[in-house]
Amino acid sequence: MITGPIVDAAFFLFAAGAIISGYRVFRTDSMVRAAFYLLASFAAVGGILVLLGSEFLGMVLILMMAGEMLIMAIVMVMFMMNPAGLNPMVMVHQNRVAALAGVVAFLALGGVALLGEFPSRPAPKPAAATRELGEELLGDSMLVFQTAGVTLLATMIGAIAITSSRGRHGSAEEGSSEPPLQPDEEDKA
Amino acid sequence: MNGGAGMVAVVGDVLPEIALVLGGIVVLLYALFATADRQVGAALLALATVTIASLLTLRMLAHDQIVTFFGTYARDGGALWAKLIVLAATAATIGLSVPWFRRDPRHGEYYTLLLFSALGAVLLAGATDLKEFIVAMLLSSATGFVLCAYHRRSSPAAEAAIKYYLIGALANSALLIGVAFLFGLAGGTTLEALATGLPDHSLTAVVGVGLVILGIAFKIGAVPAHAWVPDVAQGAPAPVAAFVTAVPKVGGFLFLARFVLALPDSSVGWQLMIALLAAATMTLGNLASLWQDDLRRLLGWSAVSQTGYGLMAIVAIGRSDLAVPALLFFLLAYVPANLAAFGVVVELRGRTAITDYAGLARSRPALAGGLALSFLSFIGVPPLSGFVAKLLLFVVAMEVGYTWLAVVAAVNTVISIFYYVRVLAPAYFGDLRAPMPVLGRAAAWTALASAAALVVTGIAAEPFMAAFKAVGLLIR
Amino acid sequence: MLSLAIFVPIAAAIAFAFLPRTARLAGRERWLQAIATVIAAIPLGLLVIAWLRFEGTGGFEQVEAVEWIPTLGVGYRVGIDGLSLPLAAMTALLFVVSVAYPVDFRGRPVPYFVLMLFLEGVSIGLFLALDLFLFFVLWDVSLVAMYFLIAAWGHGDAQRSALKFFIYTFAGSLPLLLAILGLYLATEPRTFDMAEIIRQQPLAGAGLYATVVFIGFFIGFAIKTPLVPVHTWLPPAHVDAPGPASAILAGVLLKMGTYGFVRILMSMMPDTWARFALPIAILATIAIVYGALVALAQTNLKRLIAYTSINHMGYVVLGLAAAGTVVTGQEAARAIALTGATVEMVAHGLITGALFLISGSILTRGGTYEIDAYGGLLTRARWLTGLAALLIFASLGLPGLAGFVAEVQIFVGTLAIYPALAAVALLGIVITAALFLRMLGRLFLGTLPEHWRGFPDLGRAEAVALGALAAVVLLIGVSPAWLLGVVDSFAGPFVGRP
Amino acid sequence: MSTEAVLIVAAALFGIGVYGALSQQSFVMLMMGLELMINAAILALVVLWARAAGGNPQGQMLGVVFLTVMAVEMAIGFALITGVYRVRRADITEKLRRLKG
Amino acid sequence: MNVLILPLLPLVAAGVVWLTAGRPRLAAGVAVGVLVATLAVGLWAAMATPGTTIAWSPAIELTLRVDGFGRLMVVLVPFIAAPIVAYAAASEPEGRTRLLVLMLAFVAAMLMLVVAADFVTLLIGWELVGATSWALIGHTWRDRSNVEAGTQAFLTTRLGDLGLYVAAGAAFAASGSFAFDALPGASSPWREIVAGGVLLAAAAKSAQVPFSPWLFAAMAGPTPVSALLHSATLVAAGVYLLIRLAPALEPVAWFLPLTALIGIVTALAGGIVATFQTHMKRVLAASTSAQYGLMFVAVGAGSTAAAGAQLVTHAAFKSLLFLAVGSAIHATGSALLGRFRLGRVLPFVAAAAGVGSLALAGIPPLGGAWSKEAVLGAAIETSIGLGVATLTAGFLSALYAGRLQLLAFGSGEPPLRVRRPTSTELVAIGTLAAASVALGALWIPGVSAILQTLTGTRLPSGGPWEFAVALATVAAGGLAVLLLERRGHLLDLGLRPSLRAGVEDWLMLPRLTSALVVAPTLRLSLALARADDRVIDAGVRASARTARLVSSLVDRHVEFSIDGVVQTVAAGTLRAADVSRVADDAGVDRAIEATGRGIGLAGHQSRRLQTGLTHHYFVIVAVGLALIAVVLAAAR
Repeated sequence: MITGPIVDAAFFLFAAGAIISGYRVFRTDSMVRAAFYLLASFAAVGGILVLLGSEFLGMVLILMMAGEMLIMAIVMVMFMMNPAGLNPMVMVHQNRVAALAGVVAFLALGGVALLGEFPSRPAPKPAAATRELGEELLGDSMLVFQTAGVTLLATMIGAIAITSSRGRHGSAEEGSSEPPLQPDEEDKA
Repeated sequence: MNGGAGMVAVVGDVLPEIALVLGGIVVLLYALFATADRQVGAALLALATVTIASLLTLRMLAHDQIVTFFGTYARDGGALWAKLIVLAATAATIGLSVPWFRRDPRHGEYYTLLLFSALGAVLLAGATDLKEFIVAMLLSSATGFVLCAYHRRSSPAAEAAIKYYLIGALANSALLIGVAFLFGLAGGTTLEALATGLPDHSLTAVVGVGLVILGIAFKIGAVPAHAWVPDVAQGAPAPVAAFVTAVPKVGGFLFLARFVLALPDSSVGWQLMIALLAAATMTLGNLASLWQDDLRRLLGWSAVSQTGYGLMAIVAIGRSDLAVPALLFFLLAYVPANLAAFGVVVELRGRTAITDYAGLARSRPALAGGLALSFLSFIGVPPLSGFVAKLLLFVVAMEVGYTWLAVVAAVNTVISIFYYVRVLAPAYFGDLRAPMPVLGRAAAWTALASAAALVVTGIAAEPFMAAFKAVGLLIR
Repeated sequence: MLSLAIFVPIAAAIAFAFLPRTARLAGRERWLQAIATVIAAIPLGLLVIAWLRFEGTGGFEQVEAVEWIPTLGVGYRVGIDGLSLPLAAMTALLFVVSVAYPVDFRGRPVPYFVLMLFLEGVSIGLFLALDLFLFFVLWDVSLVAMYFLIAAWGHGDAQRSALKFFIYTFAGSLPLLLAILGLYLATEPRTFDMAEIIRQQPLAGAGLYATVVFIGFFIGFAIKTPLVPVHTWLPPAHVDAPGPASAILAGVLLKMGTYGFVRILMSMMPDTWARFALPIAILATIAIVYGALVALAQTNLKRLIAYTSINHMGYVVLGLAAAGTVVTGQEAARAIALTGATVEMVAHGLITGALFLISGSILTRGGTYEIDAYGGLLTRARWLTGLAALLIFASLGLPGLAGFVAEVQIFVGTLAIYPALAAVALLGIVITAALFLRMLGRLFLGTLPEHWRGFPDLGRAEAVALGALAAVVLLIGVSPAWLLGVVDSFAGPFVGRP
Repeated sequence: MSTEAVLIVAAALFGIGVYGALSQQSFVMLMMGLELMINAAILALVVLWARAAGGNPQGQMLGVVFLTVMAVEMAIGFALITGVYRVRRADITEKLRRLKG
Repeated sequence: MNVLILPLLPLVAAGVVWLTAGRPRLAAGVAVGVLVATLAVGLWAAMATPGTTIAWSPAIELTLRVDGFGRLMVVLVPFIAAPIVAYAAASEPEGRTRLLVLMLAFVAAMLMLVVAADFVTLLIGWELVGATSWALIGHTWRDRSNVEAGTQAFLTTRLGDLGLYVAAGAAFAASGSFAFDALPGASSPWREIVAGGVLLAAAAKSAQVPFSPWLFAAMAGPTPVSALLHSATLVAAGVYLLIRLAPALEPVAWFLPLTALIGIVTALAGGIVATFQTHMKRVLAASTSAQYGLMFVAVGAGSTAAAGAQLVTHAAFKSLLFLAVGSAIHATGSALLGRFRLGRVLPFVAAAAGVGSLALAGIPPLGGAWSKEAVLGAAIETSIGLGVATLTAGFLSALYAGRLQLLAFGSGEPPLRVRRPTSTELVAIGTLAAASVALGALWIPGVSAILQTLTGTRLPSGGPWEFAVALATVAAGGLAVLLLERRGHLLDLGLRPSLRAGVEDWLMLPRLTSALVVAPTLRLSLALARADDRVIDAGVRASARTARLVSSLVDRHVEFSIDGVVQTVAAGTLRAADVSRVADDAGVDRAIEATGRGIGLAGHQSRRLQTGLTHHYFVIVAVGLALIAVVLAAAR
């Protein structure tokens, strides 16, 4: 972990960036723009992670989000109401309650931060983080790693099962509904 | 990092899980290559997988109870029994699914997802580490969302799935920061680390624990993250509804038990909190069930209330010898009852309006009997297993001084009679209006077998009780 | 032996359930009924044999025990003593009669007999059970069976009444369950074995804890008994139930409450019972007078009898309250009160059971329970009138019939303990006499209305069934030594009579 | 760059995420709120890993798990959103209120 | 021979007679024959004083024994019953078999009562006597008023029976035994309770004030039934009980004075009621109360022997008078005095009635005069006031006896058509008349000594002046009758009809009872029944309503966070309307359980939480999470 005023300055820059762009996500007229604000916020957090000595996580976060935002933009363009999802719009409900909840959440978690109950156990050799992670992945946390693998596999199968419009045997839609209450309706369905 | 030999030995501890993974892949491959009319074979393969996994699990019952995989996974009696319950329920779900999905061309992948979902519940039941917990939750949830949305042309299914998903995503996202805090406090992610590392009277721990409990509350359908249950029960494909309202609960409850076991007594007031959640959950579930005209939705709400009863066992965890047996017996009673009730619905082609059940006893006496047994077990009428379960729950609640909770549960039980009878009375005393076509043998037998299990485990409770008494719930 | 008395009817019920569907049985209901009656009579025979082998040692006899859930201290344990034997025998007799009694099957004779036989086994089992767990299991199961009997073969607003009955009594059973568990948790080692709990007296001197447990039990049993003010489920349930089900409900199910008072509360927590004896006695006295007065105003035959049940069960509880006190020097009076209360349970079961059967017969013939719709039935129905009159006199406590033997002992025993309450309770027998004689006069005497010219007398089956009950009522009334001796073998040691 | 400061940033991000999750009608926007919450969780995790947990590699692993959660949630989420849009033409929560009560 | 044979003989005979239904002569033969046989057994029993016990349980031992005054009663009861039953068999056509069966059963019960030597046995006989009398009074059941009269009689006496239950209980509490023999050892306060109970039971059974009116109701039965009930049996049971138990209860200070007080009040009141009566049977009924009142006086004065003497003589002449009056009623079809005088058409009956009337009036040398003399003597020995009152009662009995005899059987205008009594009836009447005459033997000193031995008390030795005063009083009574007859006021006695009606109706006592006891009871019962249907169930409902209120409050607060204050107010108003409508509909909607209604509404409310809108669920999750944290923190 690096320390010093430059780091602090960088942190404040990233922190401000993360919060402001995070806030802008919900204060913008266009979904696509919101997506890019979100990406910016993630990127800023990724930067902080790097500052904290977790390069691997930071970089993965940024890369993953970039890819994801791309998908998100496509989804919006493909499916959402406003063609291209670029037009100005405000789609908010229960604004005050939501704001209240957000503020309460912030205060609670911020309070936790200020209580200072966390023990002080600085990481001894930050440079080794990525290597240690590798060992962890294939050693102590192997089961977790394998489970995550299965989860990703299941996610892929599931996502395809839901989205792909073409089944192996004709349309995926065909027959994918509840059985009718009367058997004779089966043929029509 | 340990040596390769150690790794091999450790792999031996998760043979059933590996069987499920491999079985899932085999099923997927089979489904990819089999012709449309052979897709049913996937169900048989899945059934075979479940059988193999069950046999492997049974073999392990005799082994020592240990925590393996470097503190991340328990191979103890609790996990094994939970595994058996999950696997049996999965087998039953397969039985229900075959006729239900007969016309669906993407039949095959369904079983892969089902097996993976069961795997998620199994892993959840054994997890002794927050990482493993999160991933297992994720596996169980992600597959659950997809299964729920499996009917592509069903609008209620889509709606139920997205609500299920949104609530789950919120709970999961919130859970993560809680886990981060606990990690920061304890310095590690295993439950053992929590047990030793959590400071006393820490507000930070309160936030962390609260968030984790919220995450589990979503999994088991407890207040305040319960809202998905009735929607899924009503909208999802009926076999999936049977599965999703029961199986993940097994894992969720087991992990919750382990989690509270890891909490130092003085760090957070979890007993009272769980007790209040239990009371709120059972009361809300029962009240909301009262006037349901849709049987599947009613079953969903009653599943919520049942979760509330089950939470009574959690309150006593660590302080009563009977708490773990009570929890396991509750699951042993609840899961088949749920499967039996939904099984009847499946067999009746998803018929769900309560008025449509009028005259069921005259038209289909066996199904009516199955439904009645299931409901009576839900109420807790002896000698069905639901009674033994409720009795044990009352015992443990009273034993640890939560008599008021037992009283609340008793009052709720009385309330619940009303809506169960609201279904049963027309089924038994009403006049048949129209013929009641059924779906097929497999679903009927599955439903009736589940109902029979209620009678058998209720009367022959001793073998299970003796086994459960010996069960440990390890966190280190 | 005893287990056979429980399981033969249950097994027969299960076998009946697999009989072919109703359509093929058309016209063969009578055969079915005959077979069911024979099966129902088996437990009676077995219990008579048990009675003959009964020694009256004061403890539980002919015990049959099998471990059930030893992990929890649950066992299947049955046995008899001077308290349970008469009640079980009465139950068996009443079931034989009720099963044999003609009733409108509504086209579903098979399920009817399934439920009746099942309920018989369950009810007998409840009285024989020597394990709290078994006791509660049977307790709850009896509710379910009775619910279906009322809902499916009742009339009027049967389903609603049945539901009210079910919810109300189930609501009563849950405090009972909690109390059982409270008692169970106090045992060491943990057990549900009644004999063992009686030996341990786990809650002796347990103060508040014992009080809470006591209240739980009391609520549960009071609802079932029923005591005022938790009696409101009873009248509608009776009115809408078919005759034999009413007979069972009044004759057998109500006894479960008072039996529980003795078997559990008084035996397992005697000091707490003694502490609360006075309030219980007051409650019972209220039930006696209240039940009698409300019955007096009824115009509906079955409601009237239902309310007199409240009155009679009040006598039982009054006797029990007196028997459970610790007044030194009055052991004889306490014993006689306990004996009287027990005999009253038997007597009320037989008498009121028979009266409900009779009202069922009247309904079948006249289509209504309204007393004022009838009159002068003696003109046409001599057997009906004769048997009804006999049973009515038995119910109002006429000597020579069973009710007197019970009531005189209750009054005598109570008077020694609570003279004032006994005096008030005595008013009950005048009021019941008034209402029963009024009913008798308005139903059977006077002039016969023109449209009842064709009112048929009792059929042979009805007459034999009622005659059997009446004969036992008479036998107990004239020569009760055989019964009192058995009951006293329980009551004497219970009060520690020298 | 004190631990507290980083945690407060995380808290702020979490709060914004909560606000977004509760206030947005559109499923996609709502999910952005959820992602911000996970974002905050990762930030908090890493700072605690570095400062409070002594660099325990389990923390890094937990971070990977968090990322997995994010990826899986988003993937399934998009799949479901397309699914529900296909059958219901619904893209905001208000359009889905058939299942209720 | 066992003492049990005494009650069993008539009981078995009742069964036999029941089986002979349809053969009236055989039935009558069996009935009378068995009663004669019972009389023989009674005579044997009076000599042999047999006894037996039947053990019911360790606590209850039925003791049957013929001893004391019971030795006389076992003879008296069948002796009086036999002619009456014979008369009934001859005169009552309707339901003859049933009547005979019931009468025999009644006699059996009475004998059971007589031989009882403990309280339980006594209660058995006592209650059975009451129940059979109910059936006898309501014998002509097609007229429901007869049945109701029987019910009234039964209920009144049963009210008194409560005293016997109490006495039995107190005796047992005191000694652990029901036997009469154990009574003297009873401690206070149990002995006082026994005394009170016994007195209550005896007063009710013997138709003393305030229970007297039931005897009027009992007139609804056929005349032979009245004759049986009023003479040696039902009504006699009360005094019989007192005769048996008074010696044991004497130590209770208030027992004897209270007995005497009840007796004298009844004797006077009954005398007045009888005097003003215009219904023949009611004259006799009221006189029964009055005469038994005199027996109470005797017991109260400490001379159970005098009471016993009065009991015996009264049994004879009262049964005679009832049968004679019954013949008169049969002859004319009317029971009202003053319409016909039958002296000329029914000379034998009139003469026999004359014997009865003289005995009732207390004219020597009839036995009735002797016993009344004994009572008077005992009364005077106790106190002069009681003596004077007893004299007054004697005067009244002479007055109404003379009035009845003159108005009913005097010589005067006969009716056009008369049903003449059958020979059986005449034999029965003759037998009883002979008995009344024969009881004149009491004047022979040795005979009366028997009574002293039997009852264990002394007969008063009245001086000559007492005798003279008594005779003068009776003569005054006779004179008054003649005087009134001369003036033509014998029937109405110169009293305003409205006033007389009141006196006739037992001095308004029945109306008083009705207003003070019966009507309030019925009103209370109706009110309670109504309350039972509404209020108590409503208690359950109210608790449900509370649940509903709570739930709606909760609901409102949840909505507060969701929809804001304004909407809540509006929704609240609407819901209030909704709630009341639902509550109204509830009565209609049969599916809704009364108990569940409130909870049911709570159910409706809780479903409103599930709005179907995901963002609402999110709020619930958020709020729930906050609460979880608060509880966790608070309960640390």
